[in-house]
Amino acid sequence: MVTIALKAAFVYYVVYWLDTFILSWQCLTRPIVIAPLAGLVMGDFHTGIVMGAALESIFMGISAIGGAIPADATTSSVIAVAYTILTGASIEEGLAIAMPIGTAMSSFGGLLTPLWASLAPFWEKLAVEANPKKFLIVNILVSFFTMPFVNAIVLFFAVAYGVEGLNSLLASLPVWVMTGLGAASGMMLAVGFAILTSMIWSGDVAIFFFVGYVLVKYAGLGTVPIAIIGAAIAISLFMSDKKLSDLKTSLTNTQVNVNDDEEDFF
Amino acid sequence: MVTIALKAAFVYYVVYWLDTFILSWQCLTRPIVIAPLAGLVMGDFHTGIVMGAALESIFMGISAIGGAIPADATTSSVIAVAYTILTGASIEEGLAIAMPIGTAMSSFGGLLTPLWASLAPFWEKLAVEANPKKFLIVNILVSFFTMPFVNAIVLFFAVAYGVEGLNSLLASLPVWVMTGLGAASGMMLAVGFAILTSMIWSGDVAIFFFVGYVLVKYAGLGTVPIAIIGAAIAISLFMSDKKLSDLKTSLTNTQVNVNDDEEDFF
Amino acid sequence: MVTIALKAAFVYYVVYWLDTFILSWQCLTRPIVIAPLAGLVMGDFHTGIVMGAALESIFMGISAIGGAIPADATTSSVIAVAYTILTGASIEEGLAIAMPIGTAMSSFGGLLTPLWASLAPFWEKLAVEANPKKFLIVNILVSFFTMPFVNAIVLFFAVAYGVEGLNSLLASLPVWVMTGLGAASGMMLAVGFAILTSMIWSGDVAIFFFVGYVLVKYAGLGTVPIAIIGAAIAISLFMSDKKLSDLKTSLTNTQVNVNDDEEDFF
Amino acid sequence: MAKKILSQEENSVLKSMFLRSHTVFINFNMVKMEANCFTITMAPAIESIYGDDIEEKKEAYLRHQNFFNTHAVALSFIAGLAYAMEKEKKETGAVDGQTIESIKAALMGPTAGMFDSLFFNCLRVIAAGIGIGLCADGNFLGTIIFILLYGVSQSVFKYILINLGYVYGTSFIDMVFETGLMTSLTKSASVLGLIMVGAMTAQMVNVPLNWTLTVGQTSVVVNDIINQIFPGLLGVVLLFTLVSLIKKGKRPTQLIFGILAIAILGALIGIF
Amino acid sequence: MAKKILSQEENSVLKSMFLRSHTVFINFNMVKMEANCFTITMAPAIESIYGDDIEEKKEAYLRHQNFFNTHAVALSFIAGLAYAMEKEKKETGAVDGQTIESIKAALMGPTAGMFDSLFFNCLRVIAAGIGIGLCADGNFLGTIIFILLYGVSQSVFKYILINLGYVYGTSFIDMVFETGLMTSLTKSASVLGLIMVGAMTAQMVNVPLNWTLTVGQTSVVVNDIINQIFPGLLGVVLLFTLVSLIKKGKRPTQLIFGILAIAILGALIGIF
Amino acid sequence: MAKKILSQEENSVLKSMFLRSHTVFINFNMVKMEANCFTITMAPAIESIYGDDIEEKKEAYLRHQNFFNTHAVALSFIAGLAYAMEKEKKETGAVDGQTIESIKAALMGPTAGMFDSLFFNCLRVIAAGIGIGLCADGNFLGTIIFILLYGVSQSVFKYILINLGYVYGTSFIDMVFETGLMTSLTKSASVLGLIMVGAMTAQMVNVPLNWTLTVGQTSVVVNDIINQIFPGLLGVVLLFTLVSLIKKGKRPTQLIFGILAIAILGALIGIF
Ligand SMILES: OC[C@H]1O[C@H](O)[C@@H](O)[C@@H](O)[C@@H]1O
Ligand SMILES: OC[C@H]1O[C@H](O)[C@@H](O)[C@@H](O)[C@@H]1O
Ligand SMILES: OC[C@H]1O[C@H](O)[C@@H](O)[C@@H](O)[C@@H]1O
Repeated sequence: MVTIALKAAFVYYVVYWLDTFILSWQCLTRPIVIAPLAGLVMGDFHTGIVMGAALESIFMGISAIGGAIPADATTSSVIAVAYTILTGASIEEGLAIAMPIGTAMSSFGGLLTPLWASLAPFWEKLAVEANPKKFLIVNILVSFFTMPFVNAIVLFFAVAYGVEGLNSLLASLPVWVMTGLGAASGMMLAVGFAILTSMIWSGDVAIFFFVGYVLVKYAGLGTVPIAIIGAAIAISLFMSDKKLSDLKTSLTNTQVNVNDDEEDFF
Repeated sequence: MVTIALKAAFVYYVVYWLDTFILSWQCLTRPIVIAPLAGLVMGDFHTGIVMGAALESIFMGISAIGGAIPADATTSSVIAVAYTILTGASIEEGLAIAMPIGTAMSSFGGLLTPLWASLAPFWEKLAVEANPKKFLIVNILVSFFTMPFVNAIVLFFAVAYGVEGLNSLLASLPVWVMTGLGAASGMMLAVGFAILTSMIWSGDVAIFFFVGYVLVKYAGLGTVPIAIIGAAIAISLFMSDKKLSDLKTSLTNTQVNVNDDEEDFF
Repeated sequence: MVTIALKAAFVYYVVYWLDTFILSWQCLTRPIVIAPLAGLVMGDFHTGIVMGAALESIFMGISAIGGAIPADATTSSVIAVAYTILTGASIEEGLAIAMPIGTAMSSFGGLLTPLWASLAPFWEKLAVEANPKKFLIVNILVSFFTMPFVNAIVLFFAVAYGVEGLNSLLASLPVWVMTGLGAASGMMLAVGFAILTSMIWSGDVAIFFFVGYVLVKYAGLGTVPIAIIGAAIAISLFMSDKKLSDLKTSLTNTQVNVNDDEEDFF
Repeated sequence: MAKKILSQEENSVLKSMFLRSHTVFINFNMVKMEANCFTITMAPAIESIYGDDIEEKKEAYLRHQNFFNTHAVALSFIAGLAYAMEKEKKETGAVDGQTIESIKAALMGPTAGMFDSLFFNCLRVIAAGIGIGLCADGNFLGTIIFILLYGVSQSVFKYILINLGYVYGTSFIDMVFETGLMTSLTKSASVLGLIMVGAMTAQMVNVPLNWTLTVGQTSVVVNDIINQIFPGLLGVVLLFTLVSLIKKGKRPTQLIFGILAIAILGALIGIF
Repeated sequence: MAKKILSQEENSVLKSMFLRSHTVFINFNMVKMEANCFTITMAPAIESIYGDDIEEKKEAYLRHQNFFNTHAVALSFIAGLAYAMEKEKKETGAVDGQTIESIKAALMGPTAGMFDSLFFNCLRVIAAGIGIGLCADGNFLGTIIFILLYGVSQSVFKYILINLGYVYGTSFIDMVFETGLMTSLTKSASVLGLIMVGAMTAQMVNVPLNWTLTVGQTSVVVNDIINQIFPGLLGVVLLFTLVSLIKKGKRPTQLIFGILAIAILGALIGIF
Repeated sequence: MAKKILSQEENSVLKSMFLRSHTVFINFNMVKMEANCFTITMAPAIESIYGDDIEEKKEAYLRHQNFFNTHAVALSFIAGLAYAMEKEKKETGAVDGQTIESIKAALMGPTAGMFDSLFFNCLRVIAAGIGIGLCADGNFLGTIIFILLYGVSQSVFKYILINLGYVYGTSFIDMVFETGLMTSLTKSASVLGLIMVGAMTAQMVNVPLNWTLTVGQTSVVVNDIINQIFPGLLGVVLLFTLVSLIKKGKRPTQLIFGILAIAILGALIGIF
């Protein structure tokens, strides 16, 4: 049991970590890739492949756009495969536990969100050192111990000591801690936008911040139409300035010519 | 009965009239203020206070924003208190009649709307006399005989001769008079806007009237987002003019310099 | 039977064709006009008039705005009258068949849509010849053989050989032909817009095409509010250019004056 | 835009305006709504600014007799601003009447929305909640607390905002004047004003035509047809008819009684 | 913009145009819709203006063979306006072809909406209502009244509006020309025209892809995916493909038959 | 805007950037999201451009440590563009840091929407569909095909787009510079950037106040009242509080821990 748990945690950890560096995002961590690999490592390749097909179907529709992930497809795939191989349960039984585990894992992941967020200033400091090699290396080193690491540990315990353990762990935290962490994540986004705003803000165009704002909140538009309308505004302003600068150029030239003429005249 | 009715009318009249001059709007006329006072005058302060609490709860949600008042909280509070004290009915019975009376009173108030509206030109004439003292005094004098006065009379009869009297009074008017008066109020608003429009209208920006119009009628926006979008437009136009005037200034200065140079040259 | 069918086809043909040239569109072809005329020609004026009233009521609500016609009121009116006169059926029975026939006829008309569309280049070529007399005459000649002609033939067969014939004719075409023709009509519209676009397109204002586009697709506005908003934009741009040109004029004049002064000076 | 130190006269004008600004609903009517209060509130400012210039005073009074409507507390802010603008108009000629109109028109709608929810829907409900608790036990303190929390605090905000409007307005106008862009400001203010008047017309003006045309066997709801052409078309037509009548010199009296007559006549013949 | 007194030639051109403008639906098709009628209506104007200048005439005819669609009565107004603009183009060079295009494009959509509801949905329904009442009793007068109320009155409006379009158009263009702002007008008209073409493309162009991609055990409705990227993306792509083909000199014939072929082929292989 | 022939150095920088751009999710967090990847991706460009100028390098690194979020493939395009802009900034001074910021901010939202549906919702689903079919039969080829169709092809697109962003960006900026309109470009880019930041703030920032004020017998949901005044007002207030703290020199660390503390404290006393 512990061996299988170790193997499960290991394959999860390696694949998830690799996904950050090669190919492109959310490719290796999809059930259809990781489940076969987990099966291979745990000694039942065939079960891994077949479960990979089923798990991919289950998690295909659950999209992870814009930073929010409703259920963690990767951990639950590994656990489901491990469970099936471990208990000799049928594939169907294995699949049945995938979704509840995925949801639990993803809400556990949500718990840690403020932790990673709190690293933001550290990264900024590091970046400003203007030492790109160091920045890259520290990023890689830290990436060893973030999400995949924490998840791998949880995954190990989950496989070794059962799903109940996981649930009771979450339940042992006071409710207000979880609520507070949840509230923090929506507010922390404002820090990034605030830095951005403070860089491009200027009094005479400030109102446009609110134009974008009300187009979302009152007119219910999304970013694509707003970008188009915004581009039209920006282009119009630019073109109007261009006309002004053309006029300036032409008038200045005229003046010079006037002077030239006068000089010729004398 | 008639004494109580007189007292009720009196307390209503004084408090409503005062509300126009001190503190701020719709404070003294709220049930929680007027009901205790009515109780006090009619000799049962405690009943007034307790009914004030209940009446305030009933009328709290009925808002009077934008000039339309669905039910008249003030008159019905006074009538309800008077009725309870008068008939020795239970407070519950007193409360039961409050809402129907409030609705009747407010539809009666609506009847008179065009009458007050028809005074508008009189006020304008008076204002143009540029005699502020006279304007203030006439306003105060007229305010003696408007809404609170009329309502006080109705209230007197309602308490003295019952609610049925009020209803039959309303019913005795031909329907088309009420309909016509109702129709007039929506149209009279156009007079105020027309004066406003004729003052700020000018051909080259006229289209913006319709921009505001369609943003309400077709895009379903309210005044806040429209004000923000409008401000963005106004600021952009202003800034573009500013650039033009800056250019003009800079070019004029250059010219002057050119001339200066030439003068130096000779 | 064949005589009546001929007469029906004839009256339909003449009236529909005339409608293209006199009075105004969709006047003579309305049931209330064509049904009495059909009755007259087929020998039962009264039935024609009465059925005209009923048919007009039926088809009144079916609007034909923007180029799409859900049911063909004209053909079905003629057929319904012919059927009633021919079979001695009651007026009610005659009316009963009007709507299904109208729908069939209009979907048959839809079939031919791409055919007429394919003539577009021919017309363009003809127009560019700059021979207006020829253009008019060819138009008239072709109009003899388009919609009303085809419909008259169908109408003839429908009356002569029954509605089943019409249905089976449509059914005999492979489904994909009808689907393809249907698909083509929505796409062919793009040709007209493309010509228009290529004429008024220019890089610096191109974005406004998409402004119009998103106001329809995302903000759900119709052409009226968009035209008003667009007019506001166009007027603002124009006014800003006007200010620029005024400035230019005033500056140029100043310069001339400066020179004039100088010349005076010498 | 440095904070201005107010002169004694300015202070006393503002104080008097503050007191007068309580009469928000004095002779309130559907044509001009809060115009009477606005005139009364502006009187000390107008008198102090225009002194003996009777013509300018008349114009100013007429200006502030126009349709006005917003929340009672917001009215004070706008009045403070209007004071600043009138002063600028007289002293530097930098602002004209149209700008003042436009800015007033632009501010009504949004401030109404914000202040109504802030004071009427929020502060009032809280104050009443506390008061009700006490009154239900027969304790008159509930009433007193309600008056303090709601009425008195609204008065305090009025006082703060009328000063804020004046100071902020003055410094804004100074800035514009220094850059010599007053005409541009007027035009821009007109644009914003017109947008808001258009929006308010769309929201508030209503010609409740209720006329079903029945000819033969069919009936047409005329208003539906008209609104299909352009929603609220009748209201727009009414407005511009009135505008053109005003430009032709018709007095508001005539317009109002005309409307009243038409409305009642219309109701009599059954089209309203 | 003073009212112009029309010369005899102008009057006779307008009269001829009025008569011709009745052919709204002559050889109507989905590509150009009412273009043939517009060409026919413009012919007297073009002949009168350009006389023997065959090149300019060709251009003008081509211009008025473009896609056109609005209500029959509104068409007359726009034709009157186009006459005024063509005249200005020839006589003063103040207007160019693109401006004429843009203004036509800008006016189609809104006039269609307004006139459709005014005439087709309102006047027609009223006229039919009256007519039906009489016809139901077997009285042919119902038909005649319908023709008078609906058909004849539309004709009358066409007559009035074609003149209005011409007179109003001329003075507007004169004004612009005097101030030497023609390029600006062209650009502004293009902006409005493009907005309207964009809007009409969004409303009318439709690529009815009906293709479900089934691979393995999943199936994807391709059109849904595409519309998620940008609603109506295929229509936009089609439009700009056509625009670039036109710029490369492809003739409309080729485009139309290309589309027809693709549509039928697509239907055959099951993607439409 | 002619196509530029890239120098060898440019090519090698772009190649290195391409490889680094795969780390989209490295140390991803809710404050800066993909900023670390963006910094890592920009490093070769920054090093190549600014060489020994340590101050400018610091600024550049800080600039590309800002909040960033879009789809993995779109990130490459924006990085290519940012490379072009940084180069222009150094070589000609034509672009400044604020312009770069604004353009990045303006591009995030729309590219996220488009690329998410293109790659994540479309290509991925198709690739998975094919893979599932094979895997269901126990065939590992399904997995390999999925990786090729989805992962590898995304990489290929990243490669193409990073180059496209660089080439297109350079020539655009050259054009602007020649006409001497850089300030105008900056201002226009700021306008677009601010609109997008406003839009994204509206969509994403959320202060989940969950506070019901119960006084006496009534209870008020505070957040409802606040949103009535201006929807999402608390988020806007939070944002501008942060902006002013940043302008006062507060470090992001402090802001983040401050928010964390307030959130947990708030949850403890029950207002979240
Ligand atoms: O929406 C843009 C982007 O947001 C986050 O970064 C993630 O959810 C990505 O998957 C997504 O592409
Ligand atoms: O909505 C603004 C304003 O409108 C009217 O004047 C009244 O209903 C006020 O109570 C309200 O504050
Ligand atoms: O909508 C404008 C116009 O479109 C098409 O040309 C036809 O349906 C007409 O009946 C209609 O008036």
